[in-house]
Amino acid sequence: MANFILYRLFQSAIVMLIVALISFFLFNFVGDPISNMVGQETTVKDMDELRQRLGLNDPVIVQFGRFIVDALQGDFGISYRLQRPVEELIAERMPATLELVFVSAIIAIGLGVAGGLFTGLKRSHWFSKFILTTSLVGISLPTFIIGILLIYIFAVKLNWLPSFGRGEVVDLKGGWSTGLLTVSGWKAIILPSITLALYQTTLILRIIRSELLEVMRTDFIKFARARGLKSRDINYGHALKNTLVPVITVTGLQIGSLIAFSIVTETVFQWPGMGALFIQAVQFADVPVMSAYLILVALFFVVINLIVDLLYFVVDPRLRAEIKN
Amino acid sequence: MKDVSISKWWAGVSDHDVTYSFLHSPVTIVATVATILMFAAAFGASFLTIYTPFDPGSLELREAFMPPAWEQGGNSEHLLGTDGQGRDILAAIMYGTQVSLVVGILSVLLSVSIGIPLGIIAGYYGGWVDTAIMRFADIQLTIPPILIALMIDGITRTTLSSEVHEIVAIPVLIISIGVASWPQYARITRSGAMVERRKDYIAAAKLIQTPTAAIMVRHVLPNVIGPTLIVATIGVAVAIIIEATLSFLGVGIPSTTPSLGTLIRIGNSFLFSGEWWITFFPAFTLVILVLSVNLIGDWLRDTFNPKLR
Amino acid sequence: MAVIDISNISIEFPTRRGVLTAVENLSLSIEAGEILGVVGESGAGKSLTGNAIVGLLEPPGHVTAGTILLNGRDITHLPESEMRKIRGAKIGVIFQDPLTSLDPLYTIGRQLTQTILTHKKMSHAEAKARAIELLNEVGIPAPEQRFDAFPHEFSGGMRQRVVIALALCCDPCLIIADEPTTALDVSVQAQIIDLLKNLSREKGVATMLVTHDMGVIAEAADRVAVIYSGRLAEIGDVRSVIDAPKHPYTRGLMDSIPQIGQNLKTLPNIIGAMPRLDARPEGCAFNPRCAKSKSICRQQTAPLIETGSDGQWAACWAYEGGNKYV
Amino acid sequence: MFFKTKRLAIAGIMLGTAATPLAAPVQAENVLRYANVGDAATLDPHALNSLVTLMAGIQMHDALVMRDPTMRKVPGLAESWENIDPNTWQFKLREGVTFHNGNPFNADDVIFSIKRAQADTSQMKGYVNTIKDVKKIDDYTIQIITEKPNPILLDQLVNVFMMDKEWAEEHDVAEPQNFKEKQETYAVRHTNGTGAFKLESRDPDVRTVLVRNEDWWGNETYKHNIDKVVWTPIANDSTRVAALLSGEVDLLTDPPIQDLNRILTSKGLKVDKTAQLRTIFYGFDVKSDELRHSNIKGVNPFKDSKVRQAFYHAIDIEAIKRVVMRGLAVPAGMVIEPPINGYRAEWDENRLAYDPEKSKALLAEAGYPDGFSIQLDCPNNRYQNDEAICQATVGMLAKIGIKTRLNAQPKTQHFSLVTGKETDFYMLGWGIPTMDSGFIFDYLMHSGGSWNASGYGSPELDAKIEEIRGIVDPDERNKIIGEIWTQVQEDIPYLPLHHQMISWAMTRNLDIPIEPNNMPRFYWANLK
Repeated sequence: MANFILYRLFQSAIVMLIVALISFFLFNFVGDPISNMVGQETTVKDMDELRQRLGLNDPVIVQFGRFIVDALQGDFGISYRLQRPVEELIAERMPATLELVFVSAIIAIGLGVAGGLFTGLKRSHWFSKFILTTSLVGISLPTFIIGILLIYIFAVKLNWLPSFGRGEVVDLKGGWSTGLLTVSGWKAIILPSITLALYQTTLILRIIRSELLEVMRTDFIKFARARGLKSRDINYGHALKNTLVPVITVTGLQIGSLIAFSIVTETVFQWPGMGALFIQAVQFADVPVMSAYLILVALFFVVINLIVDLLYFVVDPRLRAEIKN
Repeated sequence: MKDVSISKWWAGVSDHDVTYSFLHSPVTIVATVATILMFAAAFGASFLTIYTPFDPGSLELREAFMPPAWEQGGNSEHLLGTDGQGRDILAAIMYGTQVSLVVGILSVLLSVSIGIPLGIIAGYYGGWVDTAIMRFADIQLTIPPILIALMIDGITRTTLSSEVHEIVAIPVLIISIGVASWPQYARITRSGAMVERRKDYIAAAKLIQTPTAAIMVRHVLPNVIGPTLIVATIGVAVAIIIEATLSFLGVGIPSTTPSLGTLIRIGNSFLFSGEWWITFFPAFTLVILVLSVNLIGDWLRDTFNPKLR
Repeated sequence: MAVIDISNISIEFPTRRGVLTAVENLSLSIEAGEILGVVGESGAGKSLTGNAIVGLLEPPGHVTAGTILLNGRDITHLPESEMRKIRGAKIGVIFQDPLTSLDPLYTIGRQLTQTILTHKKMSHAEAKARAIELLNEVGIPAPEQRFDAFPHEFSGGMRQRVVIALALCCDPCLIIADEPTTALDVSVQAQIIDLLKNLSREKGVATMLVTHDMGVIAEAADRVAVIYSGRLAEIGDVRSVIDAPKHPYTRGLMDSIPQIGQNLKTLPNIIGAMPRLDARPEGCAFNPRCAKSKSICRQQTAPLIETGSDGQWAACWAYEGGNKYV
Repeated sequence: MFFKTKRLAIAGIMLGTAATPLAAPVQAENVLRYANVGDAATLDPHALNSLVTLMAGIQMHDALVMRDPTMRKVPGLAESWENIDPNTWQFKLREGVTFHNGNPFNADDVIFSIKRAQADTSQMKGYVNTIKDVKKIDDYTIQIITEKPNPILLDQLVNVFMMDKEWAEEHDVAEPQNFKEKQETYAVRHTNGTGAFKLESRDPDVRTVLVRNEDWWGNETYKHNIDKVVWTPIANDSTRVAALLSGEVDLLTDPPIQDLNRILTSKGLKVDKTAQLRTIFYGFDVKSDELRHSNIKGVNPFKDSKVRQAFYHAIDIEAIKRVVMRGLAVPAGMVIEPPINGYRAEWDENRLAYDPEKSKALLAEAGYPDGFSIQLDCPNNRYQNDEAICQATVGMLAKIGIKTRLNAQPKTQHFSLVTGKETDFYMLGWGIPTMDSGFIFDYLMHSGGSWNASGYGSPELDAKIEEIRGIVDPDERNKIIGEIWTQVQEDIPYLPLHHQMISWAMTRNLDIPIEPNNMPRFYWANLK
């Protein structure tokens, strides 16, 4: 077990290293960092000095090493656009994104699992067919259209919910600001989180349904029925549990995607998170922010994948056995 | 549909069953008809409409903001109205759909042409080749395509001048989306190739010293291409959505050759001002297009390979 | 009274090309302590019959005619909630592949106790004791230790023993064993057959042994029913049927009598193959392959006709003069 | 749909860990919720000369001289002033004023602030570059000595905000932030002015909260009832309008003009309009020998005034006004507005007529009967519908055979093209904070003007422009100004489009005077 975790950690470290390398090249070779840093009056001599001082004349491997050390200490340089340390910018916006993703993930998993179970277990119920058709429409609606639609209906027409922003936020200790402690914060998160969750909900719903249909065809479910087990035990004990491994994989990936898709949602809802920061960075070619965001998102993915791996363990005894050997 | 029918694998499936299943799925029929119509309208745009919405010289600013023909102030010359530059919305949608389809299809073709060879190689050889390819695919698969596409676009935007960027924007977008989505095709192909590898006819082919490449192309490929193409159908829908999203975010297709996503972004600023048609019709077209392709993909999957997801 | 008494059941599958009759007018019964072998080619309808008894026909298949009596009680069209209580309790089922019959995510102990507790009112500790006793009974060594093991930790034969234990756990009066040995090694097959035989004898359980392996039948069954294309072709005492098959199809089967372990996928001594359900010929389903086919064979289905005094019956016009089963 | 603006104290609606989670409403507060398209890039009052930065600055800082809602100059931190001699101005400072941190305001702070605005890193140098020295007479009297007589010194001082010397030294911000070199200083996110509002919290691009300064000296003069201002930049047009329509903000100073009708027809909302001191125009590069982006090589067609006239005749300004600007613009024939000294209606109201045929004829005469290709550089987030105007222009030019590639980009990139003088044909808007033509001459007509990307100018013209800087006599000055304009109107280095109109959309219970600088001052506002 410990070996397995170590192995996985090692693998994750390699992934992070690769991402860091990409990010490093992005940072250092896409656009000249010096000309991005200095004004137009700077002389060639000054620029060379600066180059020397920043160590840009060192061998690439040395520079990369320095980049890694800086990154490990959370130092990603200064944003070209906002003239502030990137890590500060990201730290300020991370809570907003993570809270949005958290609420969306709960919605997506909750609705996805419930819908998937219903449609998987009651295949021919009219409501299942309704859910499936709706979910296909859900997949076909781009996130931004859903967002615009929701704003139009619930903010403008009905005036029930705010159309933008996070509402009132409360600063907690440790630099975390939360919108989940105020009424207006909760109101503000409803539309964006639904928008963000919809696509993932349909994906989770469909994967659970198709896994469930597959499991329901297996011999051990037939055998369980032949043993006269209660359908509740069969459905939720045996069938659902056996769908979990693929479902956990997909759900893990989807939660990761939520972070990436929050770029769109944050743009539509003016949600002050990392995604909005990133899209502005792309538009303004703000390379330090882009490379830091890339590393951060990769880190999230790696962590989620590690959690997924550990969950496999909890769920599937065969894996536990495999690793033991 | 059509590309699928080319493959040998199609022949293995009872024609009778497929036709039957198709004819008894009204939704699929409607979706197919809608898709064909949209394809025809998109690629026949230059024959079907007199307007050339993206030739600035042909625009009449004085005809801007005309509502659809059936609304008060509408004009039958502009069936779906005009936008803020006097562009005919219907014509803009036709040309925009063309861009969306081209980007969607070409990027999927690119993904497929990266994914299938790598998948076959991984599945056929196994061992460390397999591990290397699939580990890489796994890593890339964890990062959503939209993020990869955004990154690639961001880099090209930084390195290229705006003039050059405008020219290469569409190819860059196709490459971004294409490169971002190959792993799923590699995965499917690989599992197929692994199954084929163990079959007797492959052993026979090896015995008579058929070159490996020939075995892969002549024997393995035809057997794995079917499922891949089904997934590719849905892939087209996904690619169209990614393109639209990027364009909506303002980092995709430039407004000189707008796609549906660009049209929606442009129209979005008129959402509250009463000129709903500028954003509604492109959005509606996009949704119908994606929905139709998805429905066809779903049907193909259910009919030919119920186990695929 | 027979434990299970099936008379004249038909099982139909409505499809878009019309209704397929998968099993037609089939009757058989099994006494306590008796093993009835049910033999036939793949798709003949033998497994369907077993499924029909426990009410596990896959929709849209359903029983359209006839009755199934379990200890005299009509269970043909019991509602699912009633049927569920019979399954596992009164009727135990064993499937072909022990590798896939067990839920891989639960310990075998958990699966056993779950089944026991579903049907019997007892404490968890009692259920565990019962489960260990069962494991012992089916010949699992060191059952206390193995109780907490997962299915993947057992070999195929051991897993089939666990499956049998699961089928037995509520003292059923009928066991339906659907190809219980097909997926196992030859040496293990014999052990499992012995186990089934002993259980049937000692506990007086009626056993329906579905297989396409004549060797297994010869080894284990008391009586044998031969099914061809959804219809009963011949039924009788195992020795009589093997030694003196009456139906031309059975005869063909016996001529190509296989060794233990050889499957009846094809019958080299009979030309052609079993017809598809939707292309079943008029009259006797076997007539196109039958060397002695007469004109009546091509027009009318033969009823079961008694061919001897020892309860051997065959559905063949060749015995037209004998007692007909109604 | 419209609520009375909620002015519950935030603490009241917080579900915090406090013992009374949903406490009874605390004393009602007047919160003005303001949204605009983009945030101030810095809060350092001397680091950047841009509208939004000035707007942010003016809420928290005072200048010696200020303006009232009618744009008259009124006393600010200076109670009175007099011109002792042509080069010397004496200011009597207001006594008893304190900075937000409690430090007293006095002559040292004034001297410090003006020197700070003159520092190398300051971008407000243009307002103080004629000042040679600032002398302290006593704690509340100073003298400003200029190099030459400066007729517009007071207008310039309006934009120079007073900072606290002690505070600046304490936080190591005695020099302005070097904006170009992306320096990060304490003053970028913190302020300590004497102004009407104190900075409560600042989250760049997200939210800035200002609270009423109860000790402000101007609370008597400007009776406003705003306790708190919550300023949220919302970049997306639709979202910004949606926020106003749904009652989440009270004031937009840059509503998308296509949405004004919809706002007007919404219950509880109103739109105030006024002419803005900003004119939109196109600039031609008339200096380079070859255009950067054109199929014509070896010669610059824009050097030929016939080509410039041809472009002028090709613009259907009425269509742009009606369709793109929804009527909210005044077509212009001059690049300055009526209140500016030097303006003449007969020029402004007599644009070259829309006449594409004449354009073609002129192009043919100039030797381009088949037209040529160019690039139009255009901002896409600076002026009202800037990109749409440029797009419309592309179409109009196409009709006379000019193939135009539109290069629309965010203002940051666009302005660096203009100030870098790397553009052939570009859109620019200009406003004049000093209300005098001299300002625009210095920047746009002088051959060395820092924003003169057209390269327009001649030694004679430069001499005249330099001359008026030192002339105090109005008649003599205006005569030369007239001469300069006559020349400019004839040469057409800039193709005037229109004077922008300002419209502010707000809730009906907000009362705030709209002013032509497009700079809301929240201490003029009242919420009912």
